[in-house]
Amino acid sequence: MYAAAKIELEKCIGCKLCILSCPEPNVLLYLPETKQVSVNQQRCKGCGLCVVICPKDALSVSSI
Amino acid sequence: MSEGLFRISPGFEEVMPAEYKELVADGPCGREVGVSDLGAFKELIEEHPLCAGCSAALALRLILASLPKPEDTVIVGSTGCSSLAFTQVAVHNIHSLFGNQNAVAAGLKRALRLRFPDKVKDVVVIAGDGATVDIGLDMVMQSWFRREHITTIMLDNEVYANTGGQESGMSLRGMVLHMAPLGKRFPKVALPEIAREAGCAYVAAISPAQPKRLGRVVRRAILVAREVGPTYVQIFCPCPTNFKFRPDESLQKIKQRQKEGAFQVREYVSPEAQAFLAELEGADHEE
Amino acid sequence: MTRQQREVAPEYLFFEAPGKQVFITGSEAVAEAVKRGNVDMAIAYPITPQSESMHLIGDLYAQGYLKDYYRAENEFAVMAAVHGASLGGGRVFTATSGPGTLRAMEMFPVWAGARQPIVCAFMCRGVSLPPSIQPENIEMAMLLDTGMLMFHAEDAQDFFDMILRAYVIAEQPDVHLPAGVFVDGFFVTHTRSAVMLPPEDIKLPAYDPRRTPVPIFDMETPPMRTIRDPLLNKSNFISYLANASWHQEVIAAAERARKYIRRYMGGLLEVEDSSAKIFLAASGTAVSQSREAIRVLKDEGIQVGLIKIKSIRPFPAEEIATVTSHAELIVVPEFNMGGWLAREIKAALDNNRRVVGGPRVFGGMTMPAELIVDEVKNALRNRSRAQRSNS
Amino acid sequence: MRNSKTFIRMSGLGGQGVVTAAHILGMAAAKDGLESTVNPFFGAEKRLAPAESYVRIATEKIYERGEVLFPNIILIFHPHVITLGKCYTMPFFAGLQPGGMVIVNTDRAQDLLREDERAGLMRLEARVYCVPATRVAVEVGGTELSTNIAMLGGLLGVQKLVSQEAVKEALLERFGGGKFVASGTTAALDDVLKSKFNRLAHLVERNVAVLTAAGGSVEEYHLGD
Amino acid sequence: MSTKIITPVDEFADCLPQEYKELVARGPYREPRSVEDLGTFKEIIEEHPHCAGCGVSLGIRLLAAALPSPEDTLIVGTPGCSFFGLVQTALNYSNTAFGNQNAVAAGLKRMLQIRFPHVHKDVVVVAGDGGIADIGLDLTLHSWFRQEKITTIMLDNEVYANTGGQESGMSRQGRVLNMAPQGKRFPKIPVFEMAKVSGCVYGVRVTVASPRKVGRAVRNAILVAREFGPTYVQIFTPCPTNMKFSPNQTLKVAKEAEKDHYTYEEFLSTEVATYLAQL
Amino acid sequence: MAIQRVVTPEHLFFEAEREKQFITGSEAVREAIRRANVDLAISYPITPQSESMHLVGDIYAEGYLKEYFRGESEFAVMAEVAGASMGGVRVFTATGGPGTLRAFEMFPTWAGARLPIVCTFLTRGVNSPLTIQPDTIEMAFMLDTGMLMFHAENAQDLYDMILKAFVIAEQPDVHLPVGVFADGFFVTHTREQVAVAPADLKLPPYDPYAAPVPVMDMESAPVRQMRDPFVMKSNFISYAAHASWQQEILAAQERARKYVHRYLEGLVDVEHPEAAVLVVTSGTMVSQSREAVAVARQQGLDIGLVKVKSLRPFPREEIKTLARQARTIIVPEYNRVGWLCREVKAVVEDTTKVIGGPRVFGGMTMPPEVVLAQIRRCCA
Amino acid sequence: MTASEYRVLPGPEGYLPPAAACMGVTLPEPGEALVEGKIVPEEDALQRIAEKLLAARNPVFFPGPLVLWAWREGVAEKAKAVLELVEAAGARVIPMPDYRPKYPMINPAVEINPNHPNLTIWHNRIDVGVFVGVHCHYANVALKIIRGGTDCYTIALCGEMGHEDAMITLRSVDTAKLRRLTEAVKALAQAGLPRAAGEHGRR
Repeated sequence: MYAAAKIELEKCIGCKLCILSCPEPNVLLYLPETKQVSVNQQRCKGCGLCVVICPKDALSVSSI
Repeated sequence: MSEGLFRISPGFEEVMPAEYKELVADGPCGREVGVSDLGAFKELIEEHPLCAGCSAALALRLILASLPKPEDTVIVGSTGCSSLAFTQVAVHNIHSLFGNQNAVAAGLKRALRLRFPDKVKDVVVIAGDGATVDIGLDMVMQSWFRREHITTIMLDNEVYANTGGQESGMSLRGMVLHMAPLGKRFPKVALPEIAREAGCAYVAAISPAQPKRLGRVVRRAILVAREVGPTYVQIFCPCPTNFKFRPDESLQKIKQRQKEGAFQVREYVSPEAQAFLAELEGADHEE
Repeated sequence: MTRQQREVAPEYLFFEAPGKQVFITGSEAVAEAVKRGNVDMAIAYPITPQSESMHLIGDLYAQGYLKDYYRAENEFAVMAAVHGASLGGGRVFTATSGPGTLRAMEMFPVWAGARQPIVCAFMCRGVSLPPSIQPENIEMAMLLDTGMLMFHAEDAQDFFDMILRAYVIAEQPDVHLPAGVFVDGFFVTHTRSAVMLPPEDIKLPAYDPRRTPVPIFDMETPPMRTIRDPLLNKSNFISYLANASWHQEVIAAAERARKYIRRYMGGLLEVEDSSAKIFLAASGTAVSQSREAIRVLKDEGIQVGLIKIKSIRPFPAEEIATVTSHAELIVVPEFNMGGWLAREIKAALDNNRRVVGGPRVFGGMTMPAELIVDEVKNALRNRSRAQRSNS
Repeated sequence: MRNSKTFIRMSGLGGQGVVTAAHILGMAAAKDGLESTVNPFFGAEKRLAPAESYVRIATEKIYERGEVLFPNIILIFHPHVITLGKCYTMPFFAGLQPGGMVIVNTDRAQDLLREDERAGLMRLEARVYCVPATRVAVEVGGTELSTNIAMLGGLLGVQKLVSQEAVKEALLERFGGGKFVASGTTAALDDVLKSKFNRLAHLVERNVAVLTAAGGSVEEYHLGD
Repeated sequence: MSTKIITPVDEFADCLPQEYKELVARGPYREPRSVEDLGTFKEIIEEHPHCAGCGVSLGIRLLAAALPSPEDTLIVGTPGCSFFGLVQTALNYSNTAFGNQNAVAAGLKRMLQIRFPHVHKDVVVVAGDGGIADIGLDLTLHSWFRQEKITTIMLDNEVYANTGGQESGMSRQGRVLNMAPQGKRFPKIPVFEMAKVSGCVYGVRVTVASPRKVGRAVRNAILVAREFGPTYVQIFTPCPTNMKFSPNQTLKVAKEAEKDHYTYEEFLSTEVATYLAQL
Repeated sequence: MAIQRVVTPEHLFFEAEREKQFITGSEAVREAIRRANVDLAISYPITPQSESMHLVGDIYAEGYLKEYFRGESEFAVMAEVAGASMGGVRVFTATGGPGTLRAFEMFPTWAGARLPIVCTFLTRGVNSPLTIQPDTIEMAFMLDTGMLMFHAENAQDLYDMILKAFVIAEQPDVHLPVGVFADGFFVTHTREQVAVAPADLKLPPYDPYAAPVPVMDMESAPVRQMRDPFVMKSNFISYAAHASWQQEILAAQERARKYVHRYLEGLVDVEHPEAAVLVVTSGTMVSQSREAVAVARQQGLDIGLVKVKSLRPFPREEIKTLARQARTIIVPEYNRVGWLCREVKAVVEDTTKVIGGPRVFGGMTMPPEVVLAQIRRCCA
Repeated sequence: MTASEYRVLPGPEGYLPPAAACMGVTLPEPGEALVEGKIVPEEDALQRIAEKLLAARNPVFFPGPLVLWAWREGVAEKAKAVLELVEAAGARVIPMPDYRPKYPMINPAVEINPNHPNLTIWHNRIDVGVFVGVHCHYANVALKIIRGGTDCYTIALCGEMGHEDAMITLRSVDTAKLRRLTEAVKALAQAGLPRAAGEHGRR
C-alpha cells in the first residue's frame, strides 16, 4: 500500500533534476559533501516523478 | 413574434392610446427600416427622461432603429442612466441587477432557443460602462468565453452618471471625478481589445457622431451573434451633465476627441465572421 | 501631504472637547466623523444614497486626512479589499447601501470570523426587486447573524457619534469585531440638521496593530507561519470542534462589547418616560417618527414611553425586558416589510402578546406620526374589547 | 440507547477504501432487508490522510445521521491509525459502547495498544480482533486495493451482520455498469481496480474469495495478556 | 523586513519543535535561496496533504523557493487545492472567500505601503484557475487595470480539482468533466493574453516541467511588481487525480503541453526589460 | 431525448407505485430532476452541492433536460437562471453556504420578479473560518428574501420536496421561487432508502403564459414591457407602488399555504401533540430528535415532536396552537444563532416556555444523547 | 451588571458548552482578576495561581508566539521572566509556535495547537496548564476546547484584558507582574506547600 522512492547512490550523479521535480517539500535532499541525493522515505508519497525524470535510472519506487 | 402581439384586438382599436396606434400602423416591426429611415417611422422608444443633449439617449435611439428584427428582439439592460429610458421601449426588456446583464442574457438566450428552436430570437445587452467594465466584467467576459450568441453594447459615457459622476474603469486617466479626487490613476480599460482576445467574433468601437455607421455596426453585431458567436459594440457617448459641457456640444466633443486621436472608430472581425458577413452583404457592399 | 491633527483620548473627543453646532446632512456627518477618526484608508464604490459620503471622504483624502483611497470595481471587491487592508494592520472605512450590501454579503461573516475591527456605514435602502433607491432597512434583517456589531443611528448626530465610537468599541482587544453603523438612507443621509462637532484638529488615537487578538499580516508579527481562517483542511471531529469554538468566541466577543457600548454610547438603548404602561420601541428613523407620535398622544392624554434601541448586535434583550416588565403594550414601528425588530423584541420578552408589530412602511414611503398614533389607539381598543369580553 | 442497532466506525487512511467498504456493507444490509444508512467523513481529504466512514445497520428505521460518535464496532484499516495516531477522533476509543468490538488490519498484534488503551477496553469488556487484511488481499485477491473487502471479511468472520450473497450483489452493483458517484480520487482508484480484472465477474469472484479468506483468518487479541 | 519573527527567544530555542529549529537554522530567510538550491536548505513549505504526483504542490514548492525575500512576503490565496500546501508555508497566508484574492491583495499591499513606506513587502497572489479565471476574473483584471503592485500567480490545473473535477474556464475545449458531461464547449480562457492588454507589465507562461524557468519567472515577477506594477505568472500544474493519469506522468504531461498549448512565453515592457537586465 | 410520459402531479406524488433505491441525497436530487420535466439547469462547483449538479449534468447527457452548463460564479448562475426563467422555461440550480451568500442579491430579485425558480440549498457553514461542513446558518440570512423555504429532513424529503416545490412555485397565484434546503453532508452524502416514482413519468411542463407577469419572449402582450421596472420616480405614488409590490409578494407567500398543505401535507408534521414537552425543529435535527424522543418515550417521558417543513410561509398558527397546551418547547438547531428559536418565540405567546438549544455548528454532529439530556431536564 | 452565577471550573464540561462570556462572566478591570468566573482583587489571584501551580502533579506552561519569538523590544526579558516562573513552579514548557492547522498532525509530546489543545493535554496528562504570549482569539478558542473536553485547570496570563474561559486569568500581564507572580510562588513554596505526587520538572 505504501510506496516510497529509493536511491541507488552508485548511479546518482547529483544533477538535482529529481529535487526540482518532486512535489513534496523536504523529501529529496542534496548532500553537498557527497554531491548526491538522499530520500526521506517517511514523507515520500511514492508518486514516481523522480523515477521518470532521473537520467541515470538511479531512483525507483517500491513498497516500504 | 406571435402575429397578434402588435395587433389590437378587434373592437379595441379606437380606445387604444395614439402611440400604440402609431406603433401598429407605423412601427418598425416586420419592415426593413434602419437609421436612414428615422423620422419616417414610429420609433420603438417613446419619450424618455434622460438629460438634454444626452448622447447615450441618441445612441439608444440609433440602436433601436438598427435592430434587424425588433419583433423578435429581447433587450437586457442594467442599472444606470440607460435603464431610465428602457421602460419606454416597445420591445421586451429586462432590468435585473447592476452588472448581471450578460448572465441574465445568457440564460434568456438559451431558454428562448429551447422554446423557439426554429425561430431567431435576438438577445441584445445594452448597458453602461460601469455595468459592463466594472461590476459586471466577469459575467460580460465569461459570456464571451462561453461563446454565447448574444450582442453586448456598451454605452460608454466614461463615468457613473446615474449615481452622480464617479470614476469608472472607462474614464480617462487623469480625469478628476468623484471617488477619484486626485484624478484617475490608470488608463481607460481597453475593452475592445480584451473582447477580441476573449473570443468575440465581431468587435466595434463607434459613436453616434456617425449614425449610419453606428447603425451598420449594430446590425452586423446582431447578425454575427445569431450565427457565429458573441459580439461587442462600444459606443462612445459623452455625458454633458457630468462633464459639464453644453448639451449642444455632445457630438462636437466626440469629433474633437477623434481629431486628437484619443478616440478611434475600429472594427475587429474574426475570419469566420468576415466570411459570414461577406456572404450576407456581398463583397461590393464593403466600404 | 498629511494633515496636522492632534491625537486625543477617545473620552476627550467624545465627552470633553468643546463642541460647535453645524447644520449638515447625514452624508456630511459621516465625513466629519472620518475626518476625526484617524482612518488610514478608505475604499469606495458608487451606490445611492451612499455615494455622497464616500465622495466627501475622497475629498478628505485629497486634503491629506487619509493615506489611501480608491474606487474599486464592485461592492464584493470593496469589502474584500478593506478586509485585506485591515489584515495589513490599519484603520479602514467604507460604506454601502441596500443592493450593495447584498452583493457583498459573503464578506461580512468573513470580517467577523477574521476578527477585524472594520467600520462600515450602511445607508439602508430597498433591495431589488423591484429596484428602489428609497429608504427601507430590510438589509439589516439579513445582517443580524453575520457576527458584526450593529448600531442603528436615529439622525445625523447619532451617525457622527456612532461611527467614531464604533471604532473605539470595535478595536478593543477583547472585542475586535467589525461594526456596522446603520441609518435609514435619505431620511438621514440627505436631511440637513444640527450636529454638534468637536474641533477638527483633534482625532482618535491611531489603531494599534500590536494589540490584536489575532496576528496582523505584515511579516513583522509572530508567528510568521500564519493563516487567517485556518480550519478547512481537516475533516474530523476535532476540526469541527475547533470551528465551533471559534464561532463561540465570535459570539463571546460581541458579548464583551456590551461594556464598551455602555461606556461610550451611554447604553444599548435609551428610555424616555420609563413609568409609562405603553411604549413605542424603535430604532433608526422610526425613533424620530415615534417621538412625534408620543407628542400627539400626550396631547390626547395618553402617556406613552419611548425605547430607542441603539445597539442591534449585541441586542439589549435584558434591558428591554426590564424596562417593559410593567408595560401593558409595546408597539414596534418599522421601516421594512419583514418586521425584524418586532421579531427580535418578541423573542426577548416573556409575554409577547403585549407586542404589536407595526406600523410598517417600506418602498420609500414615509411614516406619518398619525400612523403610529392610530396603531397605538387600535391596540388599546382591541385590548379593552378583549378585556370586556373576558369579564 | 440503541440495542437493536449496530453502529460501525471505519477508520483508515485515504486510498484504503473505507468509504467503499462502508458503502458495500450498507448496501448489502439493505439487500438483506435491513435498515441502513451510510455516510463518509465529509472532507476534502487527500490520499494517505486519515479517513473515516460510518455505517448504521438496524432492524428498525434509523433517523440519526452524521458521524458515529458511539460505535458498537470499530474497524481499523491500518495499524498506524492507532499506533501513529493517524486519526482525528481522539481519544481514539472514546465512545465505544460497552461490549463493543474492535477489528484491526495487522499481521503483528504486539505493540498495538498502549497500556491505558488496553485497560480502558477491558473496562468496557470490549473484544479486539486482528485480521491480516492487506496480506489476504494481496495473496488471494492479487491486489492490495481489496484490503477493504478483506476488512469486511474480518467483520463478517466475527459477526454475521449481512449475508455473503448480499455482499456479492453489492459488489456487482458497485463496480458494474452504471456510473457510481464517488470523489475524484475514489473514481481514479476504481479505474485502477477495474483494470486489474478483465471481467466484472472475475473482480467480484476474487473479492468474494478475499472476503471468505479474511473471515477465516481473524484472531482474537486477548487484552488480558 | 524583519527576520526577528523567525528569531526565537534564546531561552525558548530548545523547546521548539524540530521543524522550527530547522527553519531557524537552515531556512531561506537570512540568505537568498533559489530553486537551484532546493534540497540544500529547509523549505518554507512543510509537509502537505496533496495527492502523490500533484502538479500544484510542485508548483507551490518551486515558487516558494523562488521568493526573493520570503521574510517580507505575504501570500494571498483562495479556496481550492492550492490552499492545502500554502497553509503549511512558513509565512503569512490569507485565504477567505472564493475569488476575492486580488482585491484582498490590493488592500493589503496598499496598507503595508502606508505602514512600511520604506520596505518592500511583497504581496503575492497564488491561486488556482477557477479562482483567477472564473469566479474572480473581474477582481483579477481590475487589480491589473488599477496597476496594483502585486504579483498574480495562477496554478493552472485546468479543472476544479478540490471540489471533485469540474470543468473550469481554463479547461481545454472538448474535455469531458463533471459539469461538462458532453465535453467543454469553448476554448481555454486566454488569461495570459488578457494580461497583456489589461496592464500587466510582465508576464510568463510556463509549466512545472521547467522548474528553473518557473523560479526565474516568479522572482522576476515579484521584483518587477515592486517597482512597476502588476505582474502575472501562469504555471501549468497538471492534476493526475482528476485527469486520471498516473502520478509519475505529471512532468511528462507538462512537457508535452510545452510543445502544444503551453509553450513558454514571456512579455515585458521595455522599461521592465532594462530594469531586469540591470539586476 | 429520454422518452417519458407526462402525468399529473397528484399521480406522480401520491398514486404512482414507488421503487426503493439505496441512494445518497445528491442522487435523490438527480431522481427528482429526472421526473421534474426541467428544461434547463446551470451549475457551479461548491462542496457539498457539486455532486448533485454533476448528476443533473449526467441526466442532461441522457436527454432528460434540454440544456445545461456551468456558469462562472454563483452570482452569475443565479442571474442566468433568472434570465432563463424570464424566458419562460422551468429551471433548476443548487448551491450552498458561501455560494448562497455570494449570490445573495439575486434571491430577493427572484421573488420580486415572481420567478418560480427552484433552487436547492445544500447548507454548510459560511466563512470565517472556512468550513465545508454542515450548518444551517445561511437559512437565517434568507428568511426575508421573499422566497418560499422548505427544509428537508432526509434524502426522501429532498426528493419529494424538490418535485413538489416546482408545482407549488408555479401556481399562478403563488409564482415565487422556492428554496429547498437540506443539511449538507448529513443528507447529501448519506446513503439511505429512498422511494421514487417510475423514471418514465414526469411532471407536466411549465406553462409560461399562465404566469402572473408577462414572459419575456416577444410573443406575449404587452409588447412594451420591462422586467422589472425601476420605480424610478421619487414621489409618494412610486413609493406606494413599490410597497404594494412587496405586499403582493408577501400575499403570494400566504397563498402558498394552501398548496403546501395539499402537496407537502402540512407545514408541520406532529407526533404526540398532546405531550407536555415538545421538540420543535427542522431538517436533519428532526432525525436526531426522533431518536431522542423515541428513547425518552420508552422511558415514560411525556414528549412530542414537531417537524417544521415549511419555514416560509411559517406555520404561525400551527405552532401558536401547539404551544398553548405545551408546558415546554425545546428547539435544537444546527447553527450558532438559533434562528428557528427566534422564529418560534416570535409566534408563541408565552416565550418562557421556549428553550433554545442544544445547538451545535461548525460541522459537529448532534448526538441524540445531547437532545435526550435536554428532554430529561425539561421533563423533570 | 450583577455578578454571574456561572462558575468556570475544570471540565470536561460536555458537548460544545457555551463560552463563559455568554454566561455572564465579564472580564476584570485593572487591578482585578478572574478566579473561576468571579472577579477578585489581583493579589488574591496571584496567590491562587501559586497554590494551583505548586499543588499540581504535572504543571505545564504553553508559551505562544508573542513570547517565543524575539520579534520586538522587551520580549526577551518577558520570556526570561516566564522561564523564572516556570522554574519556581517546577513546571514544564510545551510551546505553541504557531496557530495553523498542521499537516498531518501535531506531535502532542512536543507542541500544543489552539485548534486541538486537548490532544496535548491528554497525551501529557497535564493537570494545570498556563497560557502566556498567545494572541487572545486563539487563547480563547483553546481554553474553551480544553474546558469542554479535559479536566485540566487552566490559567491565562494575558497581556490584554484576560480570558473568561480560563479558571484563573490575570490581565495586563507584563514582565513586572510575571516577577510578582514568581515571588508569590517562591514564597508559598518556602512556606512548604505539599506537592502532589507525579513527575515534573523542566525537560
